Amino acid sequence: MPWMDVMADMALAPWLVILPLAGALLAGLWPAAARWWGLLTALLTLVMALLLALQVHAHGPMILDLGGWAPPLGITLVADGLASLMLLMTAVVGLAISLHALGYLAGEGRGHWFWILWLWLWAAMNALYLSGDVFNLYVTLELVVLASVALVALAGGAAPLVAAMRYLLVSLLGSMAYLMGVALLYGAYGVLGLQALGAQVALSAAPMLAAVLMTVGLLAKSALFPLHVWLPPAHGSAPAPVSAALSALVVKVSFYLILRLWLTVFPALPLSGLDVLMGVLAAGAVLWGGLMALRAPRLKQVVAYSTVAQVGYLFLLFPFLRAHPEGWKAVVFFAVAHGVAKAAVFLAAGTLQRAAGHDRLADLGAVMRGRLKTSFALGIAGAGLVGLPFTGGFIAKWLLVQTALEAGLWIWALVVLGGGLLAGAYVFRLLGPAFEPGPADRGRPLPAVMEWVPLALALLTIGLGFAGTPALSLLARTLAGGGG
Amino acid sequence: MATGGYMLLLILLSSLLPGVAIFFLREQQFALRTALNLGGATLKFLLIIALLVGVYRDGKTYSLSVNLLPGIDLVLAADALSLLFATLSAVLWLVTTIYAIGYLEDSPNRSRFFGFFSLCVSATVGIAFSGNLITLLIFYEILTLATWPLVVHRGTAESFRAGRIYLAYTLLGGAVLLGAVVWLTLLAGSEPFTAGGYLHHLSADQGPVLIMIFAMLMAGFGVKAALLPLHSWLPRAMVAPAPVSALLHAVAVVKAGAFGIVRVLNDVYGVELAADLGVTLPLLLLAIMTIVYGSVRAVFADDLKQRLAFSTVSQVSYIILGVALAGPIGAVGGLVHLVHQGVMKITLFFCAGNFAETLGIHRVDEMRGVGRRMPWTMTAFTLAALGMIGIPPLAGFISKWYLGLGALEAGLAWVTVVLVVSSLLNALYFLPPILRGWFSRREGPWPDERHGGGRLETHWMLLLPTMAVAAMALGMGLLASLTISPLYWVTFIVEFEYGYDHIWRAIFEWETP
Amino acid sequence: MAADVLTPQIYLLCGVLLFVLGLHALVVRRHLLLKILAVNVMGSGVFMVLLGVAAGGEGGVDPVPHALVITGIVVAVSATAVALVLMLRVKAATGLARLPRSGPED
Amino acid sequence: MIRRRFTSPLVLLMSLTLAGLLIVVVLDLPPQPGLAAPVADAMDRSGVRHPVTAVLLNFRGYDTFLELAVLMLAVLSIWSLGLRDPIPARPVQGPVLHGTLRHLIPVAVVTGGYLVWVGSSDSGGAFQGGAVLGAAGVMLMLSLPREMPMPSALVQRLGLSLGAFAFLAVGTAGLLTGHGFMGYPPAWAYHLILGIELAASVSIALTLVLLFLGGRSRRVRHGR
Amino acid sequence: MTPDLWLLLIPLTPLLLVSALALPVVGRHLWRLTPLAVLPALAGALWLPEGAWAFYPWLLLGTELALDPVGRGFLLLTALLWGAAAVYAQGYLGADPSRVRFHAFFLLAMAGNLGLVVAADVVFFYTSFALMSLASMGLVVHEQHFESWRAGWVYLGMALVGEVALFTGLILLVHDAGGHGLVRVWEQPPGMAAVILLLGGLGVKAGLVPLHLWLPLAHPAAPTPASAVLSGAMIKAGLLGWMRLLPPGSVPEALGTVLVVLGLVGAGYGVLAGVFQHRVKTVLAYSSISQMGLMTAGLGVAMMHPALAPALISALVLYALHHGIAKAALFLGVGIAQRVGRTAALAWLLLPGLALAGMPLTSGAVAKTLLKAPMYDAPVDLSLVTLLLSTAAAGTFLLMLRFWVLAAGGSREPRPVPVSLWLPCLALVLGTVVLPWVLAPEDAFKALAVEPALALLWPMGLGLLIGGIALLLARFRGWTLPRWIPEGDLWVPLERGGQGVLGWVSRTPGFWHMPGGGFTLALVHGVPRLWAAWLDRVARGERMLLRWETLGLLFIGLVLSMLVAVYLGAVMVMS
Repeated sequence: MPWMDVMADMALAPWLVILPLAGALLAGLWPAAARWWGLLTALLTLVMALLLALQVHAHGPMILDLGGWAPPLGITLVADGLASLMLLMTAVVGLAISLHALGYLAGEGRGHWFWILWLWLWAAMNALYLSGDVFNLYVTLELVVLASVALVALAGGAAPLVAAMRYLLVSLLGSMAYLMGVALLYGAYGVLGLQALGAQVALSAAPMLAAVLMTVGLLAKSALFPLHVWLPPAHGSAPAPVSAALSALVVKVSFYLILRLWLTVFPALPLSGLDVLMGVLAAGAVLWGGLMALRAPRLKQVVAYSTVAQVGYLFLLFPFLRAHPEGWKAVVFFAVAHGVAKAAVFLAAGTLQRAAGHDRLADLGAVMRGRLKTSFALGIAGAGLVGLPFTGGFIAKWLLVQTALEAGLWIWALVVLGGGLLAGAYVFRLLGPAFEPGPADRGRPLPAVMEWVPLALALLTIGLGFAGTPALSLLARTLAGGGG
Repeated sequence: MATGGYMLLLILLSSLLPGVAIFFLREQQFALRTALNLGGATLKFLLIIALLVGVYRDGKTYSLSVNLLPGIDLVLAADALSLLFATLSAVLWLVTTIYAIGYLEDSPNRSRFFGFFSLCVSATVGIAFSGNLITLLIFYEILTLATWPLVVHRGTAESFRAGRIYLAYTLLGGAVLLGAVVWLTLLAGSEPFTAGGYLHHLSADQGPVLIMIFAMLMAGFGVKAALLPLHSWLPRAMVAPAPVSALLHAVAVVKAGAFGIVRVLNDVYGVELAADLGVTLPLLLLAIMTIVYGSVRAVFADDLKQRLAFSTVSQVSYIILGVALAGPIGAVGGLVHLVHQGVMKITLFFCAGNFAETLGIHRVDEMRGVGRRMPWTMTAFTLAALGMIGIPPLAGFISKWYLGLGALEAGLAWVTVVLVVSSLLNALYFLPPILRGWFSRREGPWPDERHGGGRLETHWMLLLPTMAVAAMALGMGLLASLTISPLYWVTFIVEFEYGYDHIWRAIFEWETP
Repeated sequence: MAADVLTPQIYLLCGVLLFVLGLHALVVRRHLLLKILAVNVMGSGVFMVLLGVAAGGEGGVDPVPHALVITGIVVAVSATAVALVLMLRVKAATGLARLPRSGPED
Repeated sequence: MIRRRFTSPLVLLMSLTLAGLLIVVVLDLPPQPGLAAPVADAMDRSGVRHPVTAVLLNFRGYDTFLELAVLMLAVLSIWSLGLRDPIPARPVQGPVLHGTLRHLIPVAVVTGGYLVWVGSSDSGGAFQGGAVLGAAGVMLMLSLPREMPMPSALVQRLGLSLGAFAFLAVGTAGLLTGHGFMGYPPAWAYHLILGIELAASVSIALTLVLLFLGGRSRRVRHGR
Repeated sequence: MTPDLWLLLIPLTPLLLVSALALPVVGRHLWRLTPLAVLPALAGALWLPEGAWAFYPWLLLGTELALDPVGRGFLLLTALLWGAAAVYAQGYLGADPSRVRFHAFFLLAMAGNLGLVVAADVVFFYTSFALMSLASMGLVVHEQHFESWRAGWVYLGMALVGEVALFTGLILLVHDAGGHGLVRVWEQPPGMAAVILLLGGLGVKAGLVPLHLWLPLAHPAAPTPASAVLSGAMIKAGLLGWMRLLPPGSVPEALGTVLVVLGLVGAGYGVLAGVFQHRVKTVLAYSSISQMGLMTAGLGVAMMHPALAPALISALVLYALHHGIAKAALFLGVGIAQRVGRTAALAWLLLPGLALAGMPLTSGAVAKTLLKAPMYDAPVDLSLVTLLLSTAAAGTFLLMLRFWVLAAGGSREPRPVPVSLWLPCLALVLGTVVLPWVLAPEDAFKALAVEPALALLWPMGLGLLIGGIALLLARFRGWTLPRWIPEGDLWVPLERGGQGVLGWVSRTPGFWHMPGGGFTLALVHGVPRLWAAWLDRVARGERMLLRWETLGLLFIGLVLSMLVAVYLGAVMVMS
């Protein structure tokens, strides 16, 4: 296509930071119009993310030296397949969250704070995905943390505040560990660029310690079992659009960073040994999260624990990275599929919660029967979480199992499949109230958008079921490890 | 892509779209819902006929493929076996829809019910038209999803328990299946179903792996087919409304499992390879154990639907028995039972539903004298039950006949003993209700009589489908040699798709003196 | 000169000690203020390490770590401010400036 | 609780182990050139003369930009927690304070301005300057009577986002004019940097004051 | 009418009539037409051309119907008996509220019986056979007494076992032959397994000892017209089946021996058990067992000596015809005998009884003579067989004596005998005399010769002697017949034993009686509780993880263990 050629040398990546940030600033300046800034930003960002993905797909990774300063001096923005896929996912889910929030926060006196913080969070995540510099990544990480913590605390009340506090402290702990890793890396190699580091990192003590500190720090942020305890209260007690953003997107951020580090910076480090440890933790997460989700009494808690479980899948990354050169792609696809599905589930949960005035599973039946569209969205997106066919979750599960088996790691295939069963158990537990006998009740009146958005996202989950090939070919345009 | 591929899509959508539309109807929109239901069912039926005409008269091929992952496609295709299963589903869906409309009159949540009902059928037809193992897996899982709401439809604690158990089994099965399919895809790629299998070229040292995968596939499909250690969800799922039980047992779920096993055995592994690997005999033994076990449990089940459920456990394994015999005649017997069992079992469930809905009869011992009150239904019940036992000229006899012949052909004469024992057990649990119904005197009122006083013994929408399927059960046996009979069709499949060229003659063109 | 060689080493050593001290305090101290301080101590530790690194390079004092430290300090300040305010809010809401032992939901 | 008796020493033990490992590693860091040489080479194109400022505002300007964003976000985060009376609840009154402040604040303003200006060539810069200005602001806050009106919310927000806005605007302008995101034309670099620094220092100072207040005061409302 | 349609109509007519019974308004009255349903069969037996054959490719697996001489004989018998019984039933059932049901099953069984006679392929044969067997269940239990249910269950159980044995045997035959037409099947000698299965499967129907247990139970329990067809026509289906499926010449001769032995044992045992009975119809049932034993033995001889087969077979057909008519006449007569005086009763029952015993001039004489005739011509000495056959005739006479005594005795309630009762009975009684002269005049004439007549008469004399002694004993010494052999002989101890076992089983904890099975039930109820408790424990673990000490410990621990892991990995890479 000719316009693709025109696009070839356009620097699209910065706009993905500029747009949401400008939106955030403008929303901060005019809080009354915050939602409209937010929507405009969301739309523009989505368009830009789409264009970027197309560009990367057509022309390969884009590397942009900021301020014209080439590494090692300057900071680079790296828009490759991995980054652009995550950006796209963020943009799509972000638009949905924005639209849903339009309804969810309607009439809330402090609703504009959501918009401001949410746009900040979005900008921060985009900046993180694009960043190609370990220290810059630290700054973006902190941005993400501050925005998320504020969003969690937004609900007010003791529970969200405590959750936010715990979240903040764990995140800061993780950030500090990460920063120590950065210091060690700089101390050892004197550069900060991911590619540059990757080119130099060799098997020695400093990068090993740095890698471990950074990884564990990020693990705490991405709530991998057993460091997950902060997540369920935080995600479970936040307002629904926030929960969706946190569970679907923010968790993926630190996962992305871990992946990026091990893909680009640390390919020289041995994964044997580490893969077993991480695999065990992943399996533990899948099991533990699943069990806790089976027990949690509230809808959103169940979904939050589901995130704990699904994060486990993400960290099958390590066994896969070691055993299979393409293994990480399966995990990334899983992250995307999970992002969309989880956002849909949380948004649907939010709609139901708003309609019923609570989210106790036991008493949710009437509203679930009354709000069919939403229950449907919950069902379809739930199927996506379980990995039932025609959803992105299925393709993701397929890829995970395929990768595991291809690499001869049948035990991780078992983890994936077993985790699917647990997911099935809790997802159907969520849907159960809809089938109890009794009257249907639409609950409080809600804007239509709150019903349609989860449904649209749920349908998108189905769409992802057919997006396997393009997604994988986009991921094939990812910058490979520097030294490896 | 063949030009007619969209036809298959259309057939899928003909139940899917009305189903989705129905979800969002209000309870009171009876006429619209009924119109959508019947319209969809009729349309599907007509489309399938058009497809049949296209395939058999005009010799067209239909297939549609959508890329899922590199090298992996979602393939819809119509071969003779898929057409058989699809036709069965379409016909029985039409009938069951009418029945369900009558059955659920005035009950709550009908829109939801019919929505999932249609989804369920779409999934079944999807299974039928699946052109490769992955597609089959996909629709198979969809079926799980679509059926669960039907199982828990009543919303009682008991039905939720049943739903949980159903899910536990089917999801587990699905997971195992997924593992197996992925593994197989890694070994052999995502090939379309090929008569005679597509795994020949794999090297011999992969035998153990292939055996392992086969076991996993069987476990995965065996859950829905209610093979022995995996059957217990089925009797519990009986808490669902009668049309659901009917469809669940006759067409959708259990058949999906059996169909999958048939596909794997015939179109993935190929009978020869399977026999070489030595996996057919264990499968056969498993089928046999299931047959006997199901029958024994049915004998001791007092609840009518429970009894029918255990009977299904037993009967579905006939299909597996047939294909596991690894010979053409056995395959004929097994495949034809796929249809026959469906028609007979749906009749039985309709009858059970009629009894329950009209007179409140749920247990076998409550059936005393029901023959005088509801002679038509009782006739249908008798026909279907006798067919299940294998009494000629009913459909079940044809199946058993070829299963027996198939066993002999395969050199496994002892299998006939199993058929014998099972038939006797079938008689043991089916004859008491029949005899009680016809020959016992009723003392006292019926447990819960509802449709009294009409000219017909019950609502016409309950009676008509019942009689229709009963007539099919009779006709499929009595007129087994007609060109439109399932037997003829199955023979065609075995002859031309599996390439056993002597089967046709052996069955239909034997010399006459 | 021995002193020149040793100076960065001392920075590094102290940095590490501060970092671990902060870590330990973050874990064992209950009061939120102490925890927040502990995070700051950890941060200071890292900054010291960075400064030590800057001084220990071959080509003279490296300005980049200094810039990083400045940025880091600002970031730490921001985070600390948010944490402190949050702490006050927690105290106002729960009456305790510490995290409850169990989740509020159970 | 038994567990607690075990965990504390265990945490200590493990922390010590970690410390040991870290010490071994940091002391064993190999000598590496660092970025001193590249920075020195690029100084003449940076528009400023002090390497740290060059790194902060030119080479790694993006970092600094995001850092301003962090600051601003922190304020926004705190504000988002809702209205609360600032700390301290009661300004400290007294002649000494007033007297001191009357002298100190102008000095602080001048010092801050100087630090910003000198940042281009010597130690100093927007952060240092902003910090001094901020300190002055904090002092002012401590001494101001409760009734005194604060600047309006819009003014606060504008001042708060001034730095980030300026940086973003310059960065985007670079992108649009073909110098790349966060890129300055070398000829304009000095002026642009100075402008950004000034804006940033105002924002930083305001931010620090607001952070100190720890939440939007109810008094803000009165000011409107 | 073409043979195609005609042959098909033979089994189809009753089925059509059954369907018509379901018609809304007229259906309730159509049962009166039942007797007409045999007309195509009767006409077919009389006028269908020899070797009529028809092929219906659309029916079942491709159906052949044909009429050969054997079939003609059986068709005649079947049509006559069913027709007579149908007429009789009109009067017998009177105002029975369940008469429509009775007629429905009657017609179904009739269709089956007629169908299996004209069947020329094994599938249709089996279909008809099964139809007949199962539908007669409806006749046996019609009265709905405890007795009829008991008899019905025994009958049904045994019939089903017979069915499946037959099924299996047929499958074996078809497998060997590669087709299911009878002609095709005959081409291959049946295998041993098939022989045994067919012997047993059809033996149940034919009352072959020891598979006869249902007969003495079912006959007295069933309504009289049903007993008549059961005993007269239906049990012959077993015999016909053997002739069709195990044709002499293609089966091992040993089978012949077995059949001869079993047949003779049956003949003797039937008598032995019969004379100790105290109910009229039971005696007749044992008589049927005995008579079927004779026919079985005759078939056995044909199998042993295929050369004799044609003659024996045609003799057997005649014998079957004779026995069927006589036995049906007796059964129908019993129904009349209960309504009339002692003398009149004996008058009704005398002639068929004598015919059964082989009185010269009756069909019995002709049949027996014809049956024995080929044996005298046999290449080997069959005198033992003939002797035993004759002795059995003595037994038959004895049995008839017992029958007459019972029929004449007992309480009776004189009632008018409607024409629908006496007419068919009379026709059959006359048939016992007339039939041989119509069907095989020259044979009938031959049987009048002195030698055969003597051979027929001495056993009757013997029987008379024994019976006379018994009667005298009874009259003058007050001796009553001991109940040595209960009704249903072997079944009674079997039943006792079975009840014992069932009782024992039912006292064990009711594992099987739980709706989903005990084990599963325990799982379903117990597991959730355990599960919930266990989840609570897990949740406690979660609370522990929530503590910062734990979290920190895990964090640092994770750092350290990861370091170890990476280090180990590095070591592995190095080495």
